[in-house]
Amino acid sequence: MTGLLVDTSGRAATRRRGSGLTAAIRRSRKAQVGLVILLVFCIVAVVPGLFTSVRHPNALQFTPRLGPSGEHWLGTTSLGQDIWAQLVYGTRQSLVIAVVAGLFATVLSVLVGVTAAYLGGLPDDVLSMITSVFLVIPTFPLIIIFATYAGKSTLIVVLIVLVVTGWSYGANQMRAQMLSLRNREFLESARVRGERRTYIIFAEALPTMTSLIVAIFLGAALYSLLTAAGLQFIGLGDPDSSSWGTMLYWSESQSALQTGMPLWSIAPGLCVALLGVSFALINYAFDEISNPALRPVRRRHVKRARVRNT
Amino acid sequence: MSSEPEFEIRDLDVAYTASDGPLLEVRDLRVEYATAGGLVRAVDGVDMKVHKGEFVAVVGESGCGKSTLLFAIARLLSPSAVITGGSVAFRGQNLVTMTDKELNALRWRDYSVVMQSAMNALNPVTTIGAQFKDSIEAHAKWSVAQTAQRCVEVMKLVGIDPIHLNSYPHQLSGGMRQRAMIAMALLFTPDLVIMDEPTSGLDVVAQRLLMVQIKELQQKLGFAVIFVTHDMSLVSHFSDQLLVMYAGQVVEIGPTRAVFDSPSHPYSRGLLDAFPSIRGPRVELTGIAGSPPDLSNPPDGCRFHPRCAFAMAACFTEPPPLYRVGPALSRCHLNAHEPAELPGVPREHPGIAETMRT
Amino acid sequence: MRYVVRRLGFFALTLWVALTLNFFIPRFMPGNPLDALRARTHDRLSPAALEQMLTSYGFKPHQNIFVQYLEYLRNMFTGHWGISIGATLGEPVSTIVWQALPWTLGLVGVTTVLAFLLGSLIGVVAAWRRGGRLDSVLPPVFVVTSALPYFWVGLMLILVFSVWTHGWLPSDFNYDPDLLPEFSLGFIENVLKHAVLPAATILIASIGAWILTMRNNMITTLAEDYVRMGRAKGLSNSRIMTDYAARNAMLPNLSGFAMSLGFVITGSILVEYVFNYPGLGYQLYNAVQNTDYPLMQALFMLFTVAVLVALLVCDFAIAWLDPRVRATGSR
Amino acid sequence: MRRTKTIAAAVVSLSLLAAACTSATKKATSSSAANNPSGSVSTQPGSTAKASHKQGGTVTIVNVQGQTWSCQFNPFNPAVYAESLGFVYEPLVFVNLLNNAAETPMLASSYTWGPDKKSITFTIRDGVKWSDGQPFSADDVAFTFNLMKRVPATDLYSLWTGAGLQTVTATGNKVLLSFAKPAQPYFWYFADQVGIVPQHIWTTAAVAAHPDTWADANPVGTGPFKVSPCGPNNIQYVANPNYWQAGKPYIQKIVYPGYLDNGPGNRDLASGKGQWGSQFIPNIKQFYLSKSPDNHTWSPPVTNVEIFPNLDPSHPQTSKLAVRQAISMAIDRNKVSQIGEDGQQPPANQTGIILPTFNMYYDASAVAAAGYDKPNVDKAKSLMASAGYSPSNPLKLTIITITGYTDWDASLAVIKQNLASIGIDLTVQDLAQQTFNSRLYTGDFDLAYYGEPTSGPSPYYELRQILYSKNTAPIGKSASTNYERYINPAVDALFDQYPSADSATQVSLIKQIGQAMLNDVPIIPTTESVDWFQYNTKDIAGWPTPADPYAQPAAFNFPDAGQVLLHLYSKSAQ
Repeated sequence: MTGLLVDTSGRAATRRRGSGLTAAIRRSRKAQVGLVILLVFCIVAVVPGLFTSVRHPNALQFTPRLGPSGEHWLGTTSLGQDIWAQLVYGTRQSLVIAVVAGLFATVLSVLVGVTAAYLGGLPDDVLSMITSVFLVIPTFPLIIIFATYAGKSTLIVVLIVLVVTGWSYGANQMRAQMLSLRNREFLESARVRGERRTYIIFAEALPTMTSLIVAIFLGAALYSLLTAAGLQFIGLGDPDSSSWGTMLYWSESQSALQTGMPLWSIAPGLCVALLGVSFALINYAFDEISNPALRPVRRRHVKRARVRNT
Repeated sequence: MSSEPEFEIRDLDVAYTASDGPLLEVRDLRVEYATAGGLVRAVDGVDMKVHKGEFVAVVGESGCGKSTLLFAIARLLSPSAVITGGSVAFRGQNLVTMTDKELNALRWRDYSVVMQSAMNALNPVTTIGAQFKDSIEAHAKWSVAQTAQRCVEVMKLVGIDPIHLNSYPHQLSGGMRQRAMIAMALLFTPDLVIMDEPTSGLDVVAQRLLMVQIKELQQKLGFAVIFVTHDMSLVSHFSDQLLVMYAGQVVEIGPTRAVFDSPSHPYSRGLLDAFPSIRGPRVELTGIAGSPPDLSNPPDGCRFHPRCAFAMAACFTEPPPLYRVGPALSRCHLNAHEPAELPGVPREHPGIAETMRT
Repeated sequence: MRYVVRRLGFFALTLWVALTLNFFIPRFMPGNPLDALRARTHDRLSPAALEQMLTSYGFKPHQNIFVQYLEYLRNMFTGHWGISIGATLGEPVSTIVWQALPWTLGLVGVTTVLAFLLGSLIGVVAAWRRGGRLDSVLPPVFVVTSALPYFWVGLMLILVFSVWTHGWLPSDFNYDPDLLPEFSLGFIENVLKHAVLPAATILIASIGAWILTMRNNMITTLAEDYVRMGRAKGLSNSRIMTDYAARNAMLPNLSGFAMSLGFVITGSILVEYVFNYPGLGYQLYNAVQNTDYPLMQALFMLFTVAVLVALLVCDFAIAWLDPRVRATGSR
Repeated sequence: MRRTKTIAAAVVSLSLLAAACTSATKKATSSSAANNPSGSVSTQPGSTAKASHKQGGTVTIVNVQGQTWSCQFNPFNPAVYAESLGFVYEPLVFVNLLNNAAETPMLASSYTWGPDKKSITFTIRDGVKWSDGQPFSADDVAFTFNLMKRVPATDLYSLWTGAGLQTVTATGNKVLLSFAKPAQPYFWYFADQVGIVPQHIWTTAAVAAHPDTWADANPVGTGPFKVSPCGPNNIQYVANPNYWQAGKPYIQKIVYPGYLDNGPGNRDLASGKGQWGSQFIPNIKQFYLSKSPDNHTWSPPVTNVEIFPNLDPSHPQTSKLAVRQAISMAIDRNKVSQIGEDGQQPPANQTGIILPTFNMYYDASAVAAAGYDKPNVDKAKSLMASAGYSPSNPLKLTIITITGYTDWDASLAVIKQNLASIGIDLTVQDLAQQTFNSRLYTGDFDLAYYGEPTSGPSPYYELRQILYSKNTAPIGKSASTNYERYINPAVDALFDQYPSADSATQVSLIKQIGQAMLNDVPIIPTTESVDWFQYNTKDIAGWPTPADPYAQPAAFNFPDAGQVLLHLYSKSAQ
């Protein structure tokens, strides 16, 4: 889940409002590609019915082990389910997990990070200590243990696990960022103006960190997506649910790869990857936005030799 | 002056080459940035001369292209900026057409650079001494002893305890860092030291002290200085020539005193008004409303006319040339009575300009 | 000094939190080793006998949990990790650990560090050749790879290099089961062959992030005045790239590396799982599935310690590279 | 039984499960201890192996462990005894479940029941040596049984506590076991399941201190093979030169890799790298059989997989007979078998009698009369209606099962559909093994899907576990095996008569119990779990087949594996 690593070196430097972002997105091809992918998945998640005639993707209603055909674009599983349909219906849960878990994790990161940095002193020590502890404890073993014993891993359990284990990275960044902003003149002036702390934090400081917060969200979403898929893949999800991870779990347990049904595990994995990529692309674009130095440079071929010294 | 034999030899040959013509001659220099918004011409046909031992000040608001000009001259532009025309003749050799290899032969030995805010200009993870040493090693094969000795010398020169050679940048005060930078720039006592607002970030008193010191060193070692600042008052007592830049162009150039006493360009006047007294608190440019134009599409006619109190019809359409005003040159229609003839400086180089864009 | 104390305190705290969580979570969740064993023996063996057996193996459910906890903490540190009471009933935990450790270190450890160093190097070069061919191709590619799920990359590699090519490369185990461990060329070759796919998986899935972050740090650093100063001083490119740019750009990457180790372990567990690679990750997974408290505890502690040690190494590296840290101890 | 790697334990349980079934059906007609006081038996051990063969050859066993080998062989350690019993340690008598109870005398050349089957005397075989050369004697046998008394942890079948074993004494070459009550049902436990260990080793200080936890890394037994060497990835057995059956084993070497997952194991089977398979292969036709004409499979059924309805009054719906009957009638067991179990596990029947294995106990007419011979949706609907439910007003039920038992998940998907049609809205709840167990044991469920694993020489063993009221417990308490909480004195009585009854009576008793299953529907069998077995005949011959089922075929059956190994021989070596 190192996809989480987002570069923030440039972010500290920029003070940018949300509006600037949209403008910048329009300029970044990466961001556009990412957004398009994301959009497509969102549509599929909202109205899966549009993309397949199958209504009960998990029902065993077809001949098992059919190859791809006009009937079943990706063939059927060894249990007689339409793989394409499962893929379509699986989108929703995977997306929800990523977004919701990502969202909550981000909120937590922002709260902890900003508070720590802004209050400073003991609260800061305590909070950042907690943060780093959560950061370095190898979470996945914990997740396995937790998810295993939490009995049936409902969506909720998975979400909780993801949020609890996913917030620390962002909190760390928020704190660092906030610290760097703390003594910026515009905050100073706000302080001089005698604004309330909360006002300063939310009205003055946070907006300047939009790009970082977005990045943290994308990072957390990516982490949630991948981790959830991993959990479901090793059977700690709910085998009845329709999600890509669950599909992977079934295909693996039915040895799809070995029994000549590779599509069964290629397709859902590919979707996870695509969604992940869309997050990563958007995130990367944000790096470029908040840190202009990163933008691709159009090399201009100037033949120095032709500049004659007349 | 150093007791090193090398220096005497070098100084001789410098004296020799310098005897014919200026030390540095910039001709119609053009620099463009490739930005998302398109091409920005940050330096647009600048001409200037620097003679041996001369102190030339370049002033202007931030964003008027003076730093770019500086880096263009020193060939230190960042990738997105490109020299699209003109020449920079240093002791007769055109720096613009030089390869990095050829440049590295001149750099630091013959001309060095002092940047603003030494905190950023010094490598934070190595000691001052180390940074001195690598500059020496890059250009000379000295024994360890010689190297060490030279480092100590220059530190003494700028009045810092050589002990600080072992210090890291973050361990020095702002003033000391700037001095250290200058010390580093003098390692080879070059003919030309290019200074980009070296005093910025220091309080007014420290600024004065540093200026005085620079001036002393210059007189003592005889190197020429190009000194960029946005604070006109700072250089008034130190520079021989004053070059006022606006929107990537030279708007006024002439002997410092002359320009100060009777600034012939409204912009120069504005700059002067901006600094009523040297010790007084820095205030916004009361003299001139508004801010420099967006260089991606500069105004037609005189680039200053949108902010100019004296703008007249011609200013809106007719880009003014440089007019001679007494000892100075001014790019303003107000001075239209006598056109300038700065010998050997063509107004335009369409031919070159063409080739630049291919 | 204060810095060192803080760090040590932090390490101690982290370890304690980890160990505590690891002790209580399983115990406050349903199920216990006896039930697990009963299920595994499908109730045909007398529960009494089985409980007896677990007890002889050191399972004391009736003891006060707090006493158990203290004992557990002591045992963790004194290395008395007890005996497996899971699927490997009766096998000393230390044996299992020592059998698995080298494989995990050799595969996950080496590959992770390799990925980091290689990635950073590529990142440096890409940034240095800004706008060059390398730099225009790399970022998009690695944005993609950095978003791939480890286990899926593994599956795909298996599909391509093992299934479709009829076992061209082995897709599981650390070496062929019918071989006996020995210091022979054949054996080592076999081990390497088995490591290719899992290693490739970790490399592919993790290197992208390092390349990107390093490239970005590097680019930001290249815009710094001191790099321009290096050029002004007429230093050689290699000198500027290493001493001026890379060395500074490396710092944030190092801390990033330290921060992300937890995630790296996550990936590696899945990789061991996918490739049935009998390392710590695989063992931990089984331990959890079999309510094997002793094994679970030892392994989890090891993982935490591993991360902390790595963190410590990164700290040292950073302190070594960055005088500001050495001085103030805070970055 | 788990098809996925996801729980190693499940694989172990797989072996234990089948191990539980390695015992013979005694037919009244066969020469059985029951009506033949002077014990059985064909004097030629391994009776079915007619010709003798030259020695040589290697067999590779593919039987997923999900764990690396711990290289312990303590026959009392349930995690490892499947690798030592039959290979290294041998029982007194081998009883064959699959071949009309043929008994093969092993370490006991014969036995005699005492009056009321309250005691039994084994005559110990002469000329048997331990693999370390020491002579084997009746004392070793007595020692082994008395060890179980001294160290309760080793009394895995609670012979001393449950079966009422009171004394075990050796005199000369005879060993006498005396019990407090008729012990015939326990015969296969103490004669077939217990491996005899060498006194001279198990009395050494180190071992005597903790015989239950002793690793026994280099087991010394009387069996046909010795361990040499064992590593985490592989156990290698070599023929025991001192083996008491002259000229045997024919196979000289066994390679037993510790497969962590079905995938690689199945691949090795398909490629012929492994010849003896004992695990599920999905899509076996395409994946295994089609790969070579030498690949064969034969997986005989052994026990039931069933739905446990909670009969406790606290669960009004499932304790309602009509509902249970409706469920049993609605389920299309063939489809469950086909889709859920890939057709590799046959459908079960409501009597809970495993077919064809226990054919003689099965009363087809009774089943037909009760209307359970085929799915009957209409009848089921009317039953549901009588209970007040209909597809429009469905009964909501939740069934718990174990995460990762993907075949069960699939089976339940079918059952869910079946039940939907009669107005039961079934929710499948996958639980982690641990959670599932505790909820099953304590009766915290409406319906539970589970494979009751324990079998025995007759349906008596499995049915008794499920139905005998002494095996249950109040809700909240842990029930040993009667999870559905079935309490029926009449049925208890039938079970109580069984031990002392003669074979004919035993058959009728079982039939009556089967009838009770039809009447009360205490549990709802769906499929019959089998003994996974695939074998490759390219070089190795002598495999058990439907025609010659001389032992249970899967490698995880002990001591049957030993029997198979005594029959196998290498064609190339001949």
